[in-house]
Amino acid sequence: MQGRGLNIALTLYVGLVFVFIFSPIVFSLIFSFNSQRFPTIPLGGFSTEWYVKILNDPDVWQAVRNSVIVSSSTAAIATVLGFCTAYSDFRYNFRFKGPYLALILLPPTIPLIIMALAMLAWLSRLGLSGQLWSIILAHSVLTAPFAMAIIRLRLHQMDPDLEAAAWNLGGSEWQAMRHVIVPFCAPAIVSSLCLTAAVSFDEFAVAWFVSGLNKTVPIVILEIVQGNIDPQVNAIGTFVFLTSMTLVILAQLIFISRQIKSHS
Amino acid sequence: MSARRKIDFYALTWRLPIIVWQLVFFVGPVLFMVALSFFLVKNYRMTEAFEFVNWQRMLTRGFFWDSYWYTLFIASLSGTIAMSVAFPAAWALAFRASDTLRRWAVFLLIIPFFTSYLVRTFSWYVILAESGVLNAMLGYIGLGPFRMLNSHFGTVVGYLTLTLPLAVILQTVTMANIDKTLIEAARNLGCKPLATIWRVVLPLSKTGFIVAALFCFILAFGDFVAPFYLGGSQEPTLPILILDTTKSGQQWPRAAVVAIMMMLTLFTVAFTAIALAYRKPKGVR
Amino acid sequence: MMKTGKKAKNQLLRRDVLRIGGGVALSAPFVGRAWAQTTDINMLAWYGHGEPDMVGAFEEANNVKFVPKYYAGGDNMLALIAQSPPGTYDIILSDGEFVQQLNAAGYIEPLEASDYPFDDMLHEDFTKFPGHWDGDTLYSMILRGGHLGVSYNTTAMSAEEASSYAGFWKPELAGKVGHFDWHLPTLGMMSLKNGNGAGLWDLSDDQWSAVQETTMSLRPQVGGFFDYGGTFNGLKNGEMLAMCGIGDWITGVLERDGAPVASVIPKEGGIQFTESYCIGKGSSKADLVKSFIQYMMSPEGQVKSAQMLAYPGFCVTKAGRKLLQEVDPAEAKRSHQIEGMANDPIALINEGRIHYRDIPQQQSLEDWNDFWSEYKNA
Amino acid sequence: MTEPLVTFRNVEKRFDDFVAVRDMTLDIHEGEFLAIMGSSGCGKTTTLRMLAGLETPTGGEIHIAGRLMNDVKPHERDTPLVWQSLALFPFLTARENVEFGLKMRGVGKDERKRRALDWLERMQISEFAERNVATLSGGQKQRVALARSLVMEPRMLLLDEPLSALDANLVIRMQGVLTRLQKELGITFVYVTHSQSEAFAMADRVVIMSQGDIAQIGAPKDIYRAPANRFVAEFVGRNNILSGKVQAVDGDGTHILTPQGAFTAQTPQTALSTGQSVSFTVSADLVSLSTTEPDAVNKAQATLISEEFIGSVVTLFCEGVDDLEFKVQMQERALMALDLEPGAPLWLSWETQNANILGER
Repeated sequence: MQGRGLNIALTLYVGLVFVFIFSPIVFSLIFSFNSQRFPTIPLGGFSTEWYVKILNDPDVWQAVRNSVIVSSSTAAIATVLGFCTAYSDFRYNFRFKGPYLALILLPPTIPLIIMALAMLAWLSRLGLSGQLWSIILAHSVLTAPFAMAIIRLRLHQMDPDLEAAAWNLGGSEWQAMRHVIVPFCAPAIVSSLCLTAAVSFDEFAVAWFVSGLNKTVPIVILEIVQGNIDPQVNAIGTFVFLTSMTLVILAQLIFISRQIKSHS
Repeated sequence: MSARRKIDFYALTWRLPIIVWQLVFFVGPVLFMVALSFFLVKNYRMTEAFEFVNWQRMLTRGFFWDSYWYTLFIASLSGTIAMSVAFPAAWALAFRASDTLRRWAVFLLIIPFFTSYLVRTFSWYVILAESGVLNAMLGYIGLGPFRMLNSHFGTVVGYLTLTLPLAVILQTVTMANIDKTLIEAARNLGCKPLATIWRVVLPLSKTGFIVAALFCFILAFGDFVAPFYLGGSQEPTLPILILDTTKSGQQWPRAAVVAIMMMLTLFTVAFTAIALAYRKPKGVR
Repeated sequence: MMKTGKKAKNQLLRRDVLRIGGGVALSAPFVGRAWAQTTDINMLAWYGHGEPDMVGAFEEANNVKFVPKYYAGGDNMLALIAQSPPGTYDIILSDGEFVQQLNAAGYIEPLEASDYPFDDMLHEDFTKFPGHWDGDTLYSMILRGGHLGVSYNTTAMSAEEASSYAGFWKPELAGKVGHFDWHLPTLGMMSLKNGNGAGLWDLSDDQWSAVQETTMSLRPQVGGFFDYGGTFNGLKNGEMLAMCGIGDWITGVLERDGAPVASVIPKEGGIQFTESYCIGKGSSKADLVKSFIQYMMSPEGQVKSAQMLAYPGFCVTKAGRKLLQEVDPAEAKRSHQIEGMANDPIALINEGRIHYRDIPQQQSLEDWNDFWSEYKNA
Repeated sequence: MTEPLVTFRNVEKRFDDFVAVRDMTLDIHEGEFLAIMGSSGCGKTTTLRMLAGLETPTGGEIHIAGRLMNDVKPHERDTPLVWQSLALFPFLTARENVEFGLKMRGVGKDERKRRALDWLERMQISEFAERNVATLSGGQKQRVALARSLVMEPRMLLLDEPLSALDANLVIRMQGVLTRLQKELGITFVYVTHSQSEAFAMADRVVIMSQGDIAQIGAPKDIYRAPANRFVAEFVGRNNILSGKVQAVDGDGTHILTPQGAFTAQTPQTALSTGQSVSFTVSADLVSLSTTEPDAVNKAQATLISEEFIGSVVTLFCEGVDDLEFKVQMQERALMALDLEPGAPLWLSWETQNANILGER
């Protein structure tokens, strides 16, 4: 049979797809240690110049601080909003449930550039633009659907009797929420916090429009790309990538260790 | 009974906040943008008005429609490419790979979402440049240099950076969830491998595939980074037109016109796609 | 406003960074940029003007911090001001031709002429620059200028070919001509190519149609439309072999980096961009901004401006030019800021080969902009 | 007699235009083991959920211990339920699961732990107390679920098909555990099931429901021997049902002419008139079988179709006149003695006292 040949071909093909997906990430890492200001082939010497440069730039630090504030606040708000909607959808049937769900699920289908335009116009009309929390407001709208999806999936895995069982054992609705629904959704809540934080951390279009003079990390990247292009972009990119991957892996590890503990 | 009429505060607690939040920060901005499209700009200042002049001006311009059709074309093209390129890989991961391998592959494919899209785009810029990495490599085997930046090719590569991982993930997950016995049954009934894909795998994964294609289209349709930095704004797409319009002299109302046209298009595409995705096969009531 | 807790943290971070970076960090150019400032000065400017090489020393000396917002293009600048509450920007770096509009819209404060070295200008035009004065009231202080012409890769074009805008149409450059993505400089150049000379901005409808036609005929040559960074990279990596709408302000930086690029003022004439400082209306830090402008107009400031990392511009004061020749003769030579040297920018102005950039006189800026969109789509 | 613990008075539950429970009137007594039985969708689970307060009746009244319960919230009741899915909290250990109800009721930490461990001990699973419930076997989970409900020391325990997920062996074991517990604790069990064997094996009284109505209430033996109507007769199974017209009623019983022959059945309490259509049942284990024509009042001819063995008991499926199916249950030993071949002609017979006329429905 041609099975073996097919397998080799498929393996190669999958490899190529992964090469395409990962080459920009890998090259960014390489360029970040390359001494040339405009990276070309052959590569220049090894250099940590760009890292030194960003680590010594107070604007970058300020941007990191802003980004951390924005993404953690966004994650918190979006996860709360997503949780509320996911729970309402799980628990209740009510009139206008369709529009209700559309209200939270639609934002990702609207291009960021349009959201950016609309947000800035609207927020500046309300006098809410140009602040750090303008970004937080906008990002929470954009990321809440992701939180909703993750938590809804988790609730879908839940035995629907579980909540009723808590009432049946004398827990009020609030107690059931606190002692059953929330603990059950805990993994999804943490995933949602991580994912929404990551999305917010990388979002630049809306942030750039509504932020006024406050810069987040992607805005700094955008400004370097638009302006004095140099491999600081790669250095920041690598830095951000390592940070967010560490967070994700850490979250995973916490879960695995908890799981092991509860199984022992 | 009166008990049914009582307000359920518990239920409202979970329902109301999001309604209020999304009305104020999502529906508000979108509706305001619609209103904005009727405003006027005088001396770089917006004034409230209800005039159709922005609509008239944009919709009668050749450059708007050029951009419109180009954006529609290039986004559909890149969506088609992403879906086609992803398919063999997703098929291999879904049917040939072990569960562990598949899980790892999906995990790896999620990684790009945690890297900055701008940084990846910039990286492509360096890779694809005439004196860049790829052309240098091709040079060693006596090919090139090829012109890859500032072209449709560059734009599509940028779009794929955004959409390909998503397409592979969604396709893999969709196909991995197909009941394997159905495929074995088809093979058992004498269906050839390729015919099995066409007659069994694709129909069974229709919904997942349409959703994946829709996402690829939406992402490409609304992205301004790839066509700007990798496509050199050659034939500016609608997002670039929006940026250009806002940049030049506070012409927000006209940018709003472009944005609304984009949204209408997206809604049309999305509703059609979803209707297709969830359309029941013939013979099922 | 920063609180003390934040400040302490900053210092802690800095210590850590220094320890991590070690000796390399100490020698890095940006060390010493103030970490814990108390006063923010919001600046609206073209890219680079709020960077440490320009404002770092002033920040340190005056315990302030510049918070820059960068724009590209005068209409973009006006839009940004219009959508921000009054008093948002303390200092605005404007293109010369847009000062009038800033003033008309009431976005800027008047200046006191005696605060600035008007008796030391290299050219009399700079003392009474168009639009900078309203009657006897000064509204904007000219900082620097630069000339736009044909920018090209010296391996792909000879100086001869570059001496006319017609060089852009060279067949070998097909797909290799880039545009700086702003309509004003490019359309001005096309107007010059059409022989409109000093009347380049004052076009009758026929002349305007002719300019559009000329521009459109360049379209097949065009390989892309770029912002600052894209223009930069395009020329550097050979993606673009000639660039329309720019000048030494881009090629100068690349030249310093050793790239084979140059800019010349072609025989049809060149365009001058002029950058001037204004104080934002309602700024609460007008005094600080005034001393910053004074600092930038001092010889030291003028030298900093000429050496600006992002893009160079020539000095407008005699003392500035003199100091530049003393402290950085190489840059003075590279940018021809030496009396008697060929292409001395001041000499070029005197020869009448330079036209100050302006906005269209008979058409609206919108018309030009719409044509630009059309052109990009063609 | 003492006041019933639970009374349903004309209770109705509708979901939009679907009536799940219709005009139900039922008493449940203190200390009894009541099984509610029926096929899926008959309203048995809805009845149980109304008892637990998880559904609100749309009509009628439910009283528990004399108190009107219609609008009392689930958590304000003392009606712990053992769920079909068990509904154990997967993120808690066995002990924490058992403690849950006590915690909700504000019982102190030490007290909670002591009582939980007590019950785990009693259910013989104390060794798994600190294990996550997800790692326990089906039977162990079952015991945790029981302990979780019983630790509340309720007057009444509700059980919703608790054994449906267990394999046959375990079901028999757990049946023993449940009946013993109920006797020991002396509390009321309300047990919902679709399984006749579970209901009949454990319950003091059985309620059979069909399409929202109660079809019959009675002790298992009464229901088995004297199904009140055709539905119950069919549902209980292993009943032969014959239909015909009343010819006469006299001291011997009611004489009925069917296509399979003329038979005599016990005269019911309700009056029957001549010519009326009726059906009667004969339980399969009360039918005798012979190869020659027996000397009996009620006899019918049939052919053997197939045999089904369950342990030492055999069910024979036979076909009578008009394709009527007869079921005959007998000891395997007795069957061996007859030495039958499929297709063999047979005679079936039964006593008049074992033929019960069915009520209408």
